[in-house]
Amino acid sequence: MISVIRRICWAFMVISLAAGGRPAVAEDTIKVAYVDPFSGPFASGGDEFLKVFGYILAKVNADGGALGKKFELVPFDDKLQPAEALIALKSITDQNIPFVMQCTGSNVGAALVDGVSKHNARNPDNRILYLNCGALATELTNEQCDFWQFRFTGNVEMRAAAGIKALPMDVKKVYLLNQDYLFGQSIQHDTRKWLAKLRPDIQVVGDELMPFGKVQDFSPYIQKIKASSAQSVITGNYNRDLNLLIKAAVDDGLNVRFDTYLAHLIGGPTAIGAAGEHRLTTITEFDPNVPAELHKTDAEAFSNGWRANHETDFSEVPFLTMFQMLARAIDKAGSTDALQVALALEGMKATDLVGFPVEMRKDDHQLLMPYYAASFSRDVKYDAEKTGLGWKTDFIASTEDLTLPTVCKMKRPAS
Amino acid sequence: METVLISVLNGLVYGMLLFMLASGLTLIFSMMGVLNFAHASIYMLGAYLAFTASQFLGFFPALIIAPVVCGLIGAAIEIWGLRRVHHNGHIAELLFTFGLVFIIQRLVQMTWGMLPMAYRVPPVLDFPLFSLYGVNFPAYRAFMLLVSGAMLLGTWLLLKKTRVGLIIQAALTHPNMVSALGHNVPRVFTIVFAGGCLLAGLAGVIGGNYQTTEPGMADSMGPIVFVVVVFGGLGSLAGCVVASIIMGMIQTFAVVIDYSISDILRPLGVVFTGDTLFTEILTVPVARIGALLPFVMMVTILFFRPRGLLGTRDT
Amino acid sequence: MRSRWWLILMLIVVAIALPWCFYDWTHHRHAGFLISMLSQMGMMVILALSYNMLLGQAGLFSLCHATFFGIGGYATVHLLNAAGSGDFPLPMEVMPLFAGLTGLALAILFGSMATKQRATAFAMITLGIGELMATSALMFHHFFGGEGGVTTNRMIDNSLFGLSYASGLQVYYLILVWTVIATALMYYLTLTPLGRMANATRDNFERAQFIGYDPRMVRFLQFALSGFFAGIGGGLYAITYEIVTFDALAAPLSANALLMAYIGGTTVFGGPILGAILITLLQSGVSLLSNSWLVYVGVMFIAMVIFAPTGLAGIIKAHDPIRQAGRLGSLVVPYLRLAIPSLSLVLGFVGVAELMSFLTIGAAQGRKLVLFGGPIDVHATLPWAISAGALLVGGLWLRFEAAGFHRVWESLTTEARR
Amino acid sequence: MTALSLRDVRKNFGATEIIRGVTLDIAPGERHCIIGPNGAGKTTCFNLISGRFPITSGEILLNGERIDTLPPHRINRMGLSRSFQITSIFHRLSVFENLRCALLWSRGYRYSFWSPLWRQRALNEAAEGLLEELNLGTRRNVLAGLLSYAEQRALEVGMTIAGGATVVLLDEPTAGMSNTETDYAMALIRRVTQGKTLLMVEHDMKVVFDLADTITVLVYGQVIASGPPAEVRGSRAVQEAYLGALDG
Repeated sequence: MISVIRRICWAFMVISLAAGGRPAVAEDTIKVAYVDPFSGPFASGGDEFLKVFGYILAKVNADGGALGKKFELVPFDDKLQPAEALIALKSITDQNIPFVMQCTGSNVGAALVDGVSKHNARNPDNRILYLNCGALATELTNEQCDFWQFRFTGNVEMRAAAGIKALPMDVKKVYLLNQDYLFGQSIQHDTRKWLAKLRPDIQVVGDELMPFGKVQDFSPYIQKIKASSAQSVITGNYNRDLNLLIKAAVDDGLNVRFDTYLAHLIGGPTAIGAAGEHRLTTITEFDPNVPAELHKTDAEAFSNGWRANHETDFSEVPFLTMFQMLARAIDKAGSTDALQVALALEGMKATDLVGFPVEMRKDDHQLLMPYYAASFSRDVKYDAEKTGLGWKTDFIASTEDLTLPTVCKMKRPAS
Repeated sequence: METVLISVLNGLVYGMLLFMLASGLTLIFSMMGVLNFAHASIYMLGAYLAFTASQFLGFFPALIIAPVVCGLIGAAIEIWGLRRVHHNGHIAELLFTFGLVFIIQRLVQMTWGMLPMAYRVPPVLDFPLFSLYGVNFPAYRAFMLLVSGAMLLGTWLLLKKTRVGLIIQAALTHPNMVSALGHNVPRVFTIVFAGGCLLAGLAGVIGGNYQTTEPGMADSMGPIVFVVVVFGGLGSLAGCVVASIIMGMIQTFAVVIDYSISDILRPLGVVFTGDTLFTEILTVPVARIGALLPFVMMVTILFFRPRGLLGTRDT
Repeated sequence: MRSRWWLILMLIVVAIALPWCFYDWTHHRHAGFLISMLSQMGMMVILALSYNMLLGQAGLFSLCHATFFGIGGYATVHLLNAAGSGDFPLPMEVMPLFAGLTGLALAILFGSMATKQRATAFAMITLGIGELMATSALMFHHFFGGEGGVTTNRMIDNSLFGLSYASGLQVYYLILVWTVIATALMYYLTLTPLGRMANATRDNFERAQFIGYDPRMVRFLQFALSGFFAGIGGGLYAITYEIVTFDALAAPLSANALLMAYIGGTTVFGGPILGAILITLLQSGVSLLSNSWLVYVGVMFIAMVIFAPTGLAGIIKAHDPIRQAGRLGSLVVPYLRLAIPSLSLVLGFVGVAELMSFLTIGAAQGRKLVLFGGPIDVHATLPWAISAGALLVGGLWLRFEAAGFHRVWESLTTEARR
Repeated sequence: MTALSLRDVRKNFGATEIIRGVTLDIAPGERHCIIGPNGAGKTTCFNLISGRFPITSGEILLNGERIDTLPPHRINRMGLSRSFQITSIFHRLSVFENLRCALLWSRGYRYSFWSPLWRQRALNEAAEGLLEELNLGTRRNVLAGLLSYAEQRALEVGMTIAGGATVVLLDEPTAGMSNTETDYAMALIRRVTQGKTLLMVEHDMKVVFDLADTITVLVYGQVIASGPPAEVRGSRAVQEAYLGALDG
């Protein structure tokens, strides 16, 4: 009887070890787990970022990595499902990987913040840090903030503030259109808040939520925007929901500005194409034209290194800043213990690729960083995704502009 | 006033796009009883094939090639796959199409990559045909109406007026008798399935550049197509047309209606306060739930009339 | 009959002992991944069995089964928060029961609408219900928490046995207990008048009418009870992950329930248990190994649907007459002869699929294909030749062996029937 | 008071009239046979009586109560049960299960999902008794779908009378049977419908005249003759309907 159970155990052992993805005997590296969707309809998110991280790690490791060791990425597929991400988290902590990184989906982000803090509270000897590089919901570093989460991307409120600051003075009527889920609703809320604070002269003539990913034909929305005689549409839509909106606007001959937050996301320029000229703006963390306009030769070289063999553009400067700051924190802490690295990381000041000062604020673990408001136009040095049009920087919201108050009351671990 | 007229026109265009997709499924679903979940995937294939073909040969040759290729793919699926599964029952057929969805999606991701394709409306059709009260009506939408109208007429003529059509109609309800009369019913099934996929491919060619061509487009069109087919009624082409146009109109006009149930009740002195789930449901404007209305309508009609609007036999 | 009780007992013992087999002696802790996978299996067993109460027992093809699973989860999250803040003290062990009651309530509401019809009309109504619930869960914040979902903390230190439920192991054993209870209850249901009449209405609802039963009432009660058990599964989901988002009641989970029940085998009560274990392994285990796991899942369904429509349990059950005739031994050699070509077929297919996926997508991701030990150069012709060869040879050889196996099988079954 | 009576019952599908005003009265305990050429509307009559189809006009009374608006399961509970022309049984349940299901409602189990069937001794014994009576004891655990044609017909008759119905409708119980099987089936029917009202549709004239107390002849949806066998055998109208007009 025992032999039967023994054999079954061996079978499970093989599966769970293999499930770990990497044989345990790999050379001595600092492993960073990367949880994102790699299969199913949302696979394009994880797939694209994996290439970007490959390129970034090549530079960071070339600059000496941390503690003399190289960084190694261990991908886990969460299929954009919170439950799958938490199962992957268990596999990560089993292999004693000290860092977990996630860049797509606020629903998965919220699950990981909660999962990591509970895991650390219950397993003080095997703690892990959550590096949030893409879940943008403002709550994650406010009401739901946590000591073990470091967010290396601007939250929705920072982007809204940057967007409103970049609005030209002649815009007096705006129409808000967002997706009907957490991200879209927080953009709606923060955009109104900062419009009232910075631009009381602007009148919000329309405020609309549309079902996420379900609208096939946007012409009805275009009619409403036309009827409201708005000059600009402010929207947090991305991918399909943005491309169809702009296509419908062009088809119906509606010339109005589209001030968006995520039009620069991978695939956006290709899908919108010439339709976006003179009417589309976005809030991006970086763009190949930025170093060219600011004459930063090394940043331009780094960005061109990417463009040489990809049709997409490099715009993930915060990812590079994240690894650079992480490496410095590990060196300062002298180990990869989550608590030591966290203490070293919070409050750290650094300069990003372009040379602007950035800071990992101590009281909410939110990276304070600059944002660029850019418009889609022809007279740029580098076009986006070979569409002939690129992002021309109109306004730079500096780190000081975007240092916004936070309501985070973080529970700090005792030991 | 003008917004109503334009909305009607847009509703019609969107409705006819839904019809193009649903007509193929009506044939397959009612004829072979196959709940073909892979129908939207064939629609995606049609869009991708049209994109590739139009790069080398231009849009109009692609308009012919892509649907034909989809039809051949459909025939292959039926002969090597569905035919062997037919005797295991409808659920087995449905699971077969489930498996297909996963495979087609991965194949598309492998061959064309993950990013949206730059499949655009051909320049020759990319101009405003006319403008009504300052709102342009693009020529491409008129072209869509033309193609879907031709498709409706063609399918109707094929079914009602030709010999093959009569055999298909007969085999719809009495396959055994039709085979007793010497017709090769399995081949009829293949023709019908291939025809359904051809229609889906054609809808893909037209819909692909009207919307965006990306790996996720199959999932977004999947459920709404079933609603149209079932709401219109099984086995009835007329029902399918009427249902598509109704759904198109609903989606278009729901967005215009901005008030919610509580706004309607307010004049009657009923005001909702408090922060509960029910107040949230009652205060949600119709515009936000526009995409849900088709499902609400499907559930209600099936509850009272399982045959659907103009269905010929019980589902 | 006796052998069946032994099998069940052995299964429970294995389920209890399994976490300890993988105890990580160096770090003195359990393999977290294995425990969460086993917990997921427990929940999926309850979901699949409760789904089979509809599909297998009553012939009802539902497309919204995840709705009751999800609502059970949401109810439990809110109950845990209430219990945590003290204004509704409820011991942890009882939570799944309340989740079940919530599932029951919603199943009564939707059941009264859906079970008025049968067959395809019923399926389409449930498709509509499923889409409505999933989208409203995304939209309405109050109960569903929108896209971020609702989080909670299971350590409410209110337990009948003084457990803190901090460690995953305690949660796993809670799930195991509830899975055994739910499975036993569902099995018991099949031996009650309602259970028998559900089978009767599945086979022939008109004859059921002429022995005094209203088929609609039978369908409705069976639908409501299956909602109760799905709710229990949802409660366990909330306790395990401490967060419930709209994904817990969306269409992919309903599709999962269907696949687990069908692959496992709907004609045998225990079939869905097998299906749940296999699919969870595939989803949580294999998906970490390869990005094209969805292709393997898709191909497996197509193979099962064509060659084994009765599912895994159906195949096992087909062996009963031979086992009773004591001739099972003579099947071992034919199975071995089948195993080799099918193994080569599977490995060949995996090789081709991985090579193709790395040639097109993987290469761009800068990841190397690690297969059977060593890294493989995707552009070299050798790996392609080996994989394609294994696929072709395996396929032809299997076809040849299958014919031989079929002959042996026929002779054995006819002999057993005499 | 009649066990079952039809008063001017009419039924048309769309424009075509199938049943053109049938009036029939069946006394309690009477063995009544309906005969008539194919397409005369015999099975449609059965479907109307048993509530499978709604009637267009007229009345149907069971023990004096109107049943023409009730669904089949309510009619069955009032004591009327029927068999089908095409055998209608639960093919994926065992023979024993089929019979036990037929007994459930009359034994008051209704929709209970708590009472364990294996412990209901009285119910199981009743089912075993029925098995013996139908002489299907040897086929107890065989799936009903795997029985021979005659065995399936016998099982269906057993299920029809299992619920203790006072009025039993049998739709061509001996159709497609050999002589020996027919004799055996008729003996079974005679035995199990002792003291019950029997309404039967049958083509085999030997069976009809051997069993029936009264015979009704239905042609094109109308009753052309009804009475004891001898009277009906001699009636010219019946001969004309069956053999066609003899003399021009």
